[in-house]
Amino acid sequence: MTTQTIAYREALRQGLHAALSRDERVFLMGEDVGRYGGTYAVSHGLLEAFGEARIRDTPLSESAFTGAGIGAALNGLRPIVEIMTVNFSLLALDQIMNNAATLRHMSGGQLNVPLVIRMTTGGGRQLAAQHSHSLEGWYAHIPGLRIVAPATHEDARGMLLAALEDPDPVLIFEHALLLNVEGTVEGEPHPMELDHAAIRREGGQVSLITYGGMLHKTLAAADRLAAAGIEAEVLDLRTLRPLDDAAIMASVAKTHRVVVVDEGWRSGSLSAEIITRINEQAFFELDAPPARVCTREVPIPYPRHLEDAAIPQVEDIVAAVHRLMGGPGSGEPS
Amino acid sequence: MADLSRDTLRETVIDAILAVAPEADVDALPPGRPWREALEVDSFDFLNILVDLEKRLGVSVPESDYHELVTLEGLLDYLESRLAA
Amino acid sequence: MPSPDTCPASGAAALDDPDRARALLWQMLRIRRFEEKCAELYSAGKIRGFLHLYIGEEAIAAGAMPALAERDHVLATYREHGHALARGVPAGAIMAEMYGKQEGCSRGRGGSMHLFDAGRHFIGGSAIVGGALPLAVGYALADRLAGRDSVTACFFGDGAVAEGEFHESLNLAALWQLPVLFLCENNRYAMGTALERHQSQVDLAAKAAAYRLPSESVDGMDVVAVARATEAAADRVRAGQGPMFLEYRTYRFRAHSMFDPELYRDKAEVEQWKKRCPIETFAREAVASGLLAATARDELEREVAEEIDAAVAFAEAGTWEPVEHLCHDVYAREVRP
Amino acid sequence: MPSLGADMESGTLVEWLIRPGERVERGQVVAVVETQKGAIDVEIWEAGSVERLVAEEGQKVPVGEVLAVILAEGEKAEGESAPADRPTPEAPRAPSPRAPGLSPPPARATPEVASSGARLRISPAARKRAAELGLDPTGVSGSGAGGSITLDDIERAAKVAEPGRAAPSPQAAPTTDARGAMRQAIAAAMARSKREIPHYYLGHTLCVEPALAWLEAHNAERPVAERLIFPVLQLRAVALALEAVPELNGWYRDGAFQPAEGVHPGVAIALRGGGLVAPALHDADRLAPDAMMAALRDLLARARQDRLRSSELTAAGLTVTNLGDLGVESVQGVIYPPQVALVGFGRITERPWVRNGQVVAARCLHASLAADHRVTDGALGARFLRQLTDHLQEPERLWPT
Repeated sequence: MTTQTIAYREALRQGLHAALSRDERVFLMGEDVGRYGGTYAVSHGLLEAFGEARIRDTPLSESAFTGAGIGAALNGLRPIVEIMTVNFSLLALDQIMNNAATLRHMSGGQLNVPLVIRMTTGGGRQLAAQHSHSLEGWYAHIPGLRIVAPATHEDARGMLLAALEDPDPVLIFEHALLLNVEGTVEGEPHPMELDHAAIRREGGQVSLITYGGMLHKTLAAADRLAAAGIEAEVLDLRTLRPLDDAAIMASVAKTHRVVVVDEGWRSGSLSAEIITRINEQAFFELDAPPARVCTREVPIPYPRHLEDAAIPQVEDIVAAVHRLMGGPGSGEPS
Repeated sequence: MADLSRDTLRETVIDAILAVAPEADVDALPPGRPWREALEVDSFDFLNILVDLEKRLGVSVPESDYHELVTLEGLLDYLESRLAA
Repeated sequence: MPSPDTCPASGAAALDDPDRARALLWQMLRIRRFEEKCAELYSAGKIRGFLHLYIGEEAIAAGAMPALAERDHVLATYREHGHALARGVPAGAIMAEMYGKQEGCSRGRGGSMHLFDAGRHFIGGSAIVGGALPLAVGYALADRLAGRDSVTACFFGDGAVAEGEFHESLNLAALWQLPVLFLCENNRYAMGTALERHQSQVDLAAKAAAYRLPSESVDGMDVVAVARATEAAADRVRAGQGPMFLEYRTYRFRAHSMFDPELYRDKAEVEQWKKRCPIETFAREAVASGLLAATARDELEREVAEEIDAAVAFAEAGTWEPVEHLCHDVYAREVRP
Repeated sequence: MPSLGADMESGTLVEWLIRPGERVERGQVVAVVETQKGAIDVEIWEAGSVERLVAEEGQKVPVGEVLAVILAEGEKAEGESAPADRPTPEAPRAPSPRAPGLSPPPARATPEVASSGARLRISPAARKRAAELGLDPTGVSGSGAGGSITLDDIERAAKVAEPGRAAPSPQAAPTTDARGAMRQAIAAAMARSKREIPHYYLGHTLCVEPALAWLEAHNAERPVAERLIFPVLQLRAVALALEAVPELNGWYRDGAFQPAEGVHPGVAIALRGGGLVAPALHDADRLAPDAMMAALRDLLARARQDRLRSSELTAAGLTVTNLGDLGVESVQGVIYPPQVALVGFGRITERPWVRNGQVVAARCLHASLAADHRVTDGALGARFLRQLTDHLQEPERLWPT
């Protein structure tokens, strides 16, 4: 097996290339995916390799081309619709919710929508409020959709392949800050299952539960905590719907303390759902109130210092854990 | 049990005490001192020790004779006299 | 808007095939009686929720549907009982669906606005105005990429032309020259708003032509005119000459839905259009031209009445889906993490 | 009145368009009804003739109520026929909204948190572990967030023979850190007791010659194993005195005194090698002498083997300590929270005692009471102590013969 060190964007591209070459039914559709090679250069070279029929640049009509993706999936193909960023997916939310997520159940099981929608997500690049959203939690609320967040390079390549084999609509969220990050992958792209979380770092004193773009910050926080003598376990959710309850509860039962790191806004966020499930299923394992580190509830501001203050940072994660570990002074809610 | 030498009698008594109060340091007991307080043997333990001695030596000590058992030597003398009888 | 009486006269006289005439009349009649029975059952509380009836527009479904092959795809709106019947979905399965019974064509889960029959490529109801238009583009795109010569027909109302998805879908289909038949049933009112009060350009055919889409306007009250225009359009599209747009000008004789006091139009206008009822005009002309025997109408009425009664009995005898199945088929691949 | 819309419950009849005796055709509009959305035409679905109009114009009529009686062809008007023969719809009605009347407000949950006393801040895991170990967490000091009690705090306390808590089994000689942990747990309980409980102390010396005479006579013809020991009499006396002064038997929690239901005095048992535990002797007031002796023997054995039941650790309403055994003349004890009293018996010693004006040598002992002034006052405490000493001085009346 050859080991490569590549950028996250390259891993995404390898996944796309493998998908297109292995299954005739697969085609890619989205704004600037063809001639321009993708706004983030992810689909660079695919037009030359697979031609205009299967690498289709679309007009800026998110509702129409997402709906068309659903229609083509209903009619036997395996489309990959790229919505440039989660921010523009709001224009296609009606198609995603009222058609993609609903048609199977509402048609009494006659139809299924084997569609993959990819979109970048998250802030941290000073693109201001309209281009910095983290809405995975919204989509993870909708029955009928599968939501995944590849945080590692192997997942970036492999989740797409598994998603294309899935008979249901799968939304893949790729965090914008990861695109340039280097990482290692083994051998040829191979499907990475979509159903389970993964422990990225073993630890016995506190569970740090996170996903997507927040994984590398959480791992950095875990290293700092180790230096302070606190062994943190880092759980990468990988799937946001359905949540891997078993993995979450197993970790909480081991460490009895939990901090959820979620780039969504606190109120009604994915972290709120995860902590509620922990209270429901692992209440008697809790040795301290579950905590979370979320984005401040504000439209993401443009200036760097304000954006950094809004979005969870490594220091915030470390501080939350210290508050949790005890000492009389640590009573105030984090 | 008649010709039990004093030493074996002492060992038997100490065993009986240790059975109830395993960490009691009988050797460090200054002679002539009331052994029950020194070894923190309360009335319960004392009763259990007497039960044990009755099993080992066949001697049943009436309550009226308790006052003779205050020191270890006193206890041994008493037992010797009972055994000799 | 051209008033009803200036539409080109074709009608039954243009036909020469008695069997075809009988089939068209039968189809319109069964839709009309089915919808009347639905109104009755709604008043009796058997059908609940929303109910949008097709009475007055029967000529479109009855005339257009025969132009589509089995392998073609049909998408429609929430006013889709007539399309479902014309496409061949059994009346019993539709009525059971209206009752919410699991013998319904969507297992009772969709109701009046969401009739589905995958076997007959009938992706019936969409309650979001314009919601099905992008799906139709997708169906056609898939057929094109897979090399199949199917046509995708998408019925929608004049209200949909105000939605972004109308413009995005027509442009995309024209841009990629996809095999889509955009079939607009212009009944002059989008719910309670007359066309001229919500569109700057009220000539819908002209609106579609802006996307370099061949488009045509048809008298929706004349079943033969509808049949002819739709056949020609379907053949063009199937021949790969790209998508096409048809505007059927029609009129609904009853309220938008069951709870609509119709304050937005006056009774005189309704009576005026009723004079051009697609069933009465066609029947009269067919008998006058000798295509149909005088007795044909009564025979068809009896035949239709039996079918409708059987459908109601089927629905009455239907069963409720067990509540344990509530979450069945949310996903095709159930995941129990 | 037909259902004309998803959320329509009733309509007002605006105008009849038919007269009794008229013929009506299927689909004919027969009336106009006003709904919250406007006036709507009402159609008839069967042909027939109007027998009579039931609803009047202007009348508000709920959906499903009869508006008029129509006779089908050939049907004669019998007497007051059943209302219109329209089959009542069996389709399940949407669940009727609950009766609009307000359901009684949920009974106000008695507040778990008393107004003044703070609720114990302890983590769920720690609370569960404490229950498993039969440990009363109230005395444990918290090292967790906000001073809350954590798992570690409970585990540490568990290694300690903390009052009301089983000690390590005797075979395992307590290791040094266990002794330290034990010390810390006792310290915590005693500190809390001193901090929260306003103690008052009473003492009394009494002559126990009659009691001892009774005991010697009782034990005279019994083998050693069946003999009674003096604490049996002392506990009996305490039990009887508590019947007279129940205010000393119970707990002070959340700002109020909760009397104990039964008489279960805690018996302070010194454990080998240090440490103390005071499990409750259940129903001491109902035990005959031999039964009490057996119960005491069993309690002592299990205490020393760390096999006490959790109920025994929490049932005691007061504690009796008998340090007299270890040669101390008088005891001024510290109450074990949340109990409200502690009885201490000193050592039996020979002392000058005045009897009938003569000074004689007599075996006596000092009995003391420490009590919680929030619950009782000196007068009540004194009454208890007098009862106690009277009973001890009349041993033959301790148990009904």
